[in-house]
Amino acid sequence: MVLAEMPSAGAEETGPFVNVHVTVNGAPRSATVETRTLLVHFLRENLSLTGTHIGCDTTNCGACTILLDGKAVKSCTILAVQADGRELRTVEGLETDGKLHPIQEGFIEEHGLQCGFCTPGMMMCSVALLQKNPHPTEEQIRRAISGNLCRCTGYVNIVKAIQHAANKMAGPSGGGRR
Amino acid sequence: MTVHGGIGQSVKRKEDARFVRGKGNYVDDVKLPGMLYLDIVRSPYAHARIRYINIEKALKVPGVLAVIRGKDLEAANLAWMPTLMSDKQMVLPVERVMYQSQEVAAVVADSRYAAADGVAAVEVEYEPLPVVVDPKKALEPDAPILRPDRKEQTNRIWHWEVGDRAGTEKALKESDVVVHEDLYIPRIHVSSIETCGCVASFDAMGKLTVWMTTQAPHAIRTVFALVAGLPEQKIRIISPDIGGGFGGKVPVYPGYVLAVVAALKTGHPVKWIEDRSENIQADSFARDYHISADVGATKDGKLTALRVKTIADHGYTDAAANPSKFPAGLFHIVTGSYPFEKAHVEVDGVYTNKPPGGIAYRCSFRVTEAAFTIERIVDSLARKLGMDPAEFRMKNFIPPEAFPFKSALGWEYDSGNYRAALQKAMDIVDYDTLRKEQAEKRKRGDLMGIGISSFTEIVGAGPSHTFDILGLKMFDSCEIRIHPTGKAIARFGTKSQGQGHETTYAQILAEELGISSEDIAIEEGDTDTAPYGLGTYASRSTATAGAAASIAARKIREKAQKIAAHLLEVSPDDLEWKDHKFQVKGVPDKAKTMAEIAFAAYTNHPPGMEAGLEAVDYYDPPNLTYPFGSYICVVDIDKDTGEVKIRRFVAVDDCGTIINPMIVEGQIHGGLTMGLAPALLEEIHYDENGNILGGSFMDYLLPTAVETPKWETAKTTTPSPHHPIGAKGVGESATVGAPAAIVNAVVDALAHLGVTHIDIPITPWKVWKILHDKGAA
Amino acid sequence: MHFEGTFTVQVPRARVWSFFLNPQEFSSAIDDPHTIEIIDADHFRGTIKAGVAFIRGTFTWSAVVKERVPPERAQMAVHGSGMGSAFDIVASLAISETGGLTTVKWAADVQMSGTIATTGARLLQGTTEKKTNAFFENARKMLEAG
Amino acid sequence: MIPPRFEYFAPSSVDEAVQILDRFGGDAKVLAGGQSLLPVMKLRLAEPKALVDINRIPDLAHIREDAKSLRIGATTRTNDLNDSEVIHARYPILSDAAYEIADPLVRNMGTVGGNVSHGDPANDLPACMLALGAHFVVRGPNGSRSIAAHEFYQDTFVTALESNEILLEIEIPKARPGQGNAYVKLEKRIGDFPIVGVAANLVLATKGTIESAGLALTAVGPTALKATEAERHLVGKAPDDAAFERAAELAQEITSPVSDLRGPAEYKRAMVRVLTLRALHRASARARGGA
Repeated sequence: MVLAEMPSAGAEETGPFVNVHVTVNGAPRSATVETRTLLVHFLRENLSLTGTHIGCDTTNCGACTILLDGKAVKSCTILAVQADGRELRTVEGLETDGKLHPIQEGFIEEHGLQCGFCTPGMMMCSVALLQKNPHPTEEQIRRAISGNLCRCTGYVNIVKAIQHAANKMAGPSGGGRR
Repeated sequence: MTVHGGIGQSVKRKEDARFVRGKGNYVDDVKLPGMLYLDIVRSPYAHARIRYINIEKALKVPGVLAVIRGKDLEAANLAWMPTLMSDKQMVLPVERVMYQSQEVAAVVADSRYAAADGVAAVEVEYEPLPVVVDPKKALEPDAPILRPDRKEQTNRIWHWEVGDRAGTEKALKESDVVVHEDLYIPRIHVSSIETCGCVASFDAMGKLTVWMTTQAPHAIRTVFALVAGLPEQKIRIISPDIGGGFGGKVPVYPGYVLAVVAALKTGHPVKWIEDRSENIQADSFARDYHISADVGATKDGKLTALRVKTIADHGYTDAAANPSKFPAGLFHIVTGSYPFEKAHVEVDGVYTNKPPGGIAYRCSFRVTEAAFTIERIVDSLARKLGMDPAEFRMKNFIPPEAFPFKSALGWEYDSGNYRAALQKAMDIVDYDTLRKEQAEKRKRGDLMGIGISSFTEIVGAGPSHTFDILGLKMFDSCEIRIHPTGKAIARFGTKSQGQGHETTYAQILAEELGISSEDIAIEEGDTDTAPYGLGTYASRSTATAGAAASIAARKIREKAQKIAAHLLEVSPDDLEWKDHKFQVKGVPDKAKTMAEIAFAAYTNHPPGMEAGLEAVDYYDPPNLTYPFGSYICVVDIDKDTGEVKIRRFVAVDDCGTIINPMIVEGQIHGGLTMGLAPALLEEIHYDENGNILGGSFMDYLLPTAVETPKWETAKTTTPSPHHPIGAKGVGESATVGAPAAIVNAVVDALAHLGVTHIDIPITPWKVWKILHDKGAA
Repeated sequence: MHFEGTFTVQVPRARVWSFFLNPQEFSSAIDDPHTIEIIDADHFRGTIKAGVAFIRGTFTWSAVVKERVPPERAQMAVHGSGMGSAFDIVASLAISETGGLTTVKWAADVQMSGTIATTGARLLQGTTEKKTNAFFENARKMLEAG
Repeated sequence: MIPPRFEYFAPSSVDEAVQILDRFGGDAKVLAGGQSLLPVMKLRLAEPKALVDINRIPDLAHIREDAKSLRIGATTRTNDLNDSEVIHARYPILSDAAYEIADPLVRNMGTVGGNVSHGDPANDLPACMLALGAHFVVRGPNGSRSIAAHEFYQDTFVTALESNEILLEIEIPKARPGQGNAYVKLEKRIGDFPIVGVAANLVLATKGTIESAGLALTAVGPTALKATEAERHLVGKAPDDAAFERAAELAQEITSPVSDLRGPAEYKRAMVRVLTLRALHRASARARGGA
């Protein structure tokens, strides 16, 4: 192993840097990062919110799904600076006052997760779906999560978990709840 | 009286509480003070001599602290390391790269980003060498020798055979009907959603701790001790939460070793996390089996003999994770669910310019290859005889009364009832109605097919007389401690990657000890605390560690019985274990619960007895277990585009005693999806220059929720006679059984055009080509 | 990837020969920005910023004349690396003359390795073919322009 | 996969953005949704010196129909096409395409402007724009200009957009009575790049014959391809099997598909026919008021 002289002699400048201010799960957070910092790294490394995962590098798997101004997006393909001034929600923000979100309950009740790695992204995608469409059909659910890959569950129980949450969130008038 | 969370209950999973909150602790979540990052320079060539590696520019990149090359490792005798199959593989090459994306150098930096910049700045000059990607060409006499370091100057790694060669030849000759098929099972990749990685850290006392994505932490510790010469007590492997394994997290990858070397040299903790592309392009692969099979039968449809020849493409080194006596794994389960009198199997392992492997893809040591072969070829045979494939199977199955059954290739099947499983699947899918529908559709020119797969699995490796990896016998372990308040902790030598061990092991113990499963903590994966075991793969956890749990619990019960007798002032022989407590025979209200006994074990134990209530068991299974099932798949084909749509898929599984039906169903759903994947979508393809095509999730297509059908599952229950609770294991059955059902369905849809086989993955254009060539498109 | 083509110019054969064997001249037919350094008559090297539109990176390259049979045929091997990738080109020329017209029969075997071949396979063939054709078309025009 | 370093700009006006682009002379790249650009940068296949984020420029995201045209702003998200009543009702070709571009999460970030101006022959919206006869309104240092879609696509990743120009808006001729259109695509798996895609736009005269036709193809050439001969053939014909069959044959003739992981060239060419027929039938049904 060859060690670099420290500090790196004649090293070029680092950066450029930028200040990023966001609201994450209701709380203001900020950090100074390189302009090229990806949002998922900003969340995981600068803000220590490690519930958002990285499963691929080509915008395919959806393990890094979060809500950006309420819309589900893949945080591995967004620069942190693009989120400046905006509202983020991650898996850590689903539980409120010690009470699980219906989607979290749904995933537990219907065995919608196994290794748990895709689960945060899958749940965030589902939350966005149910906000937009509180009574999705099975086909609509399957389409909505088609950008989130799961290798363990075969999706059947994920679909049920989302239906479980939909019924619960719809309340008595929603028709789904007993 | 049932105990809360005992065997057979669909209790919710304990581990979910952290996972749904985003509080899982995966390797990439580990963050240590002063931690550095390692990134890897990889070869663009599949085969080339390295002329030089220029690291000057890389060392000037801001944040870069060090670069490691093969020659740096060579000085410490670490450039090569042994594989689990007693071959050797490079950590970093000194002279030649052997496959595209092979590790060439490693850059250590103070951030992930700086490390990536450093990688981009390393300049390597290569001299391309002739590339061999086709294992058949590798065996030709004029092929370049890929591994001149070996004594044998050939690309054939080994030849292995089993069975009665002459007897099989003769039986085939005497058969009324013989069918031949060439089947290629392509290279595929497990692609767990979490990639591989580690964090390596030395403490002030020189003790190494590695958080690592490994399915077998104890075996890894021993390998590290042997390879690096570190004392084993100074190595701690922690396998934290694992984001899926499926066999891909069994091998030792160069990145792990590089992180340890970097941590040693820099004095800082070092993290290495591979990208998805690196994961697909360089981590061990599965399958790549070129199979040629002949099967014979009498004219009235009775199977006679089976002969299978296979070329196994292992890449540049044999780094499979098979039991050492079986270079082709358990491929000789290939006689499947049928009582062949004669069978012969031979396999040649071959080197090519591809990454190493031959590991599992959610399958026990080449069992999918075997199940696919037999379930494909019996279908062809049934067709040739003009028999319905269901009828043909029913006629030929090993009958239930024949168990334990000794197969022609030497296995002793523990238990089975194949007819019952197939009949159940046929009833659920309404087989006869489907056949009528198909006949009507065919008249109209519409294409629909029905495919059956009645597979037999072989899992739970394995008995110590036959099974070892690098000499380590394939037992597994459980250690239980009951606390004074009647709560417990149990630790295991296995490691869950999503299977739900924290829940199911607690259920076994709940049943055996009469303690609510909620009151039993389960731990795995930390070699400093857990008992030694060989790990979780090949559906072995329930069969080995699950059995160890039962046996260790029963050891505790033995002592508990004495304590209970002491408390109740009776002889131990007067007590019986009933309703999850010890009670005086015939006097149910004179009883002691495990909680009462546990308290006494620390506060009021009998004179002369040691305090405490603990036990450990290293379970050496007397035999393997043989789960089985029958799957029926119904497909519709778009005759204009060749697209195949799975309309229904019914899976009847028999994995013996079920511990948690909810989890078992989940395992089957997942397994079926990983059976669908190679059948219709996944393939790692190489061009003639050894460029990997499909080396990222852009091109290597995992099934999404849209292609995956709504699986229909059902069960039969035939307990294993030799397992303490009759369980067999289920994690992989569906992956093993599903591909043949899907292919059989597509072939069935096209059979009237003379089609007998289509290689997987069955893409729309393969189907279209057939239709086009037959004038049916 | 194998590409080939033929073109005819109203230029003496010797002139065509000298064009293709003179690195300063033939390199001017390369569209992408590049540098060239002549080591000796048969060895050249340099850098090239190659790609399509914004998908572009810098490669270092070296070339060696493998065969030289003036004025009728020549073969050159070029090797380059960059962008986590490498390229290897073997280009051959057959130059013939009839009635004051010189015919150039060219062939190029191009092999891409690494990231570009792996992730860009979808677009590689067409792009490489176009670049190869463009080079010979530029050469033809330059020869004709004198 | 980590992108290389770059300077980042988030101008608040188009003019400012154009100035920055002009200053970098080809070394700067517009960042809209980033769903194509950032993956390429992560692979380090592109290393622009600067990114010009146009998302903070007001009024670049809109879908408006006026007396003459449908106008779609460049930073309109792909999913907004799905959510737009006017698109669903009057330009269903765009919601057909938008429904199957990449996946729903990518569509929440990815922009219509990015999709049409990236120049990837496998993107779906370019064929739709060709079939609809769209114009792209762009602005550079010398002011605005409008480029017809059929003049925009020059080669793979090469468009008529100069490196110092920004696409502002897509202008599509307003839907007329008797107009129907559809986009049909074949994928190996949902979310994958298409094997083949076909965009068809028909206007039927009151007597039922085809008054005008737009037909364009995805992923079977260096750019999205406008099937001009096929379009010409359709005009004046009845929208029937015979006319469509011949149009499909003519469409096949202009393709130059390559064999790759998404199928052999022979298959792709055959699928051009199958999908052209499907797209034309669907467009024609819609023109007659069907779904």
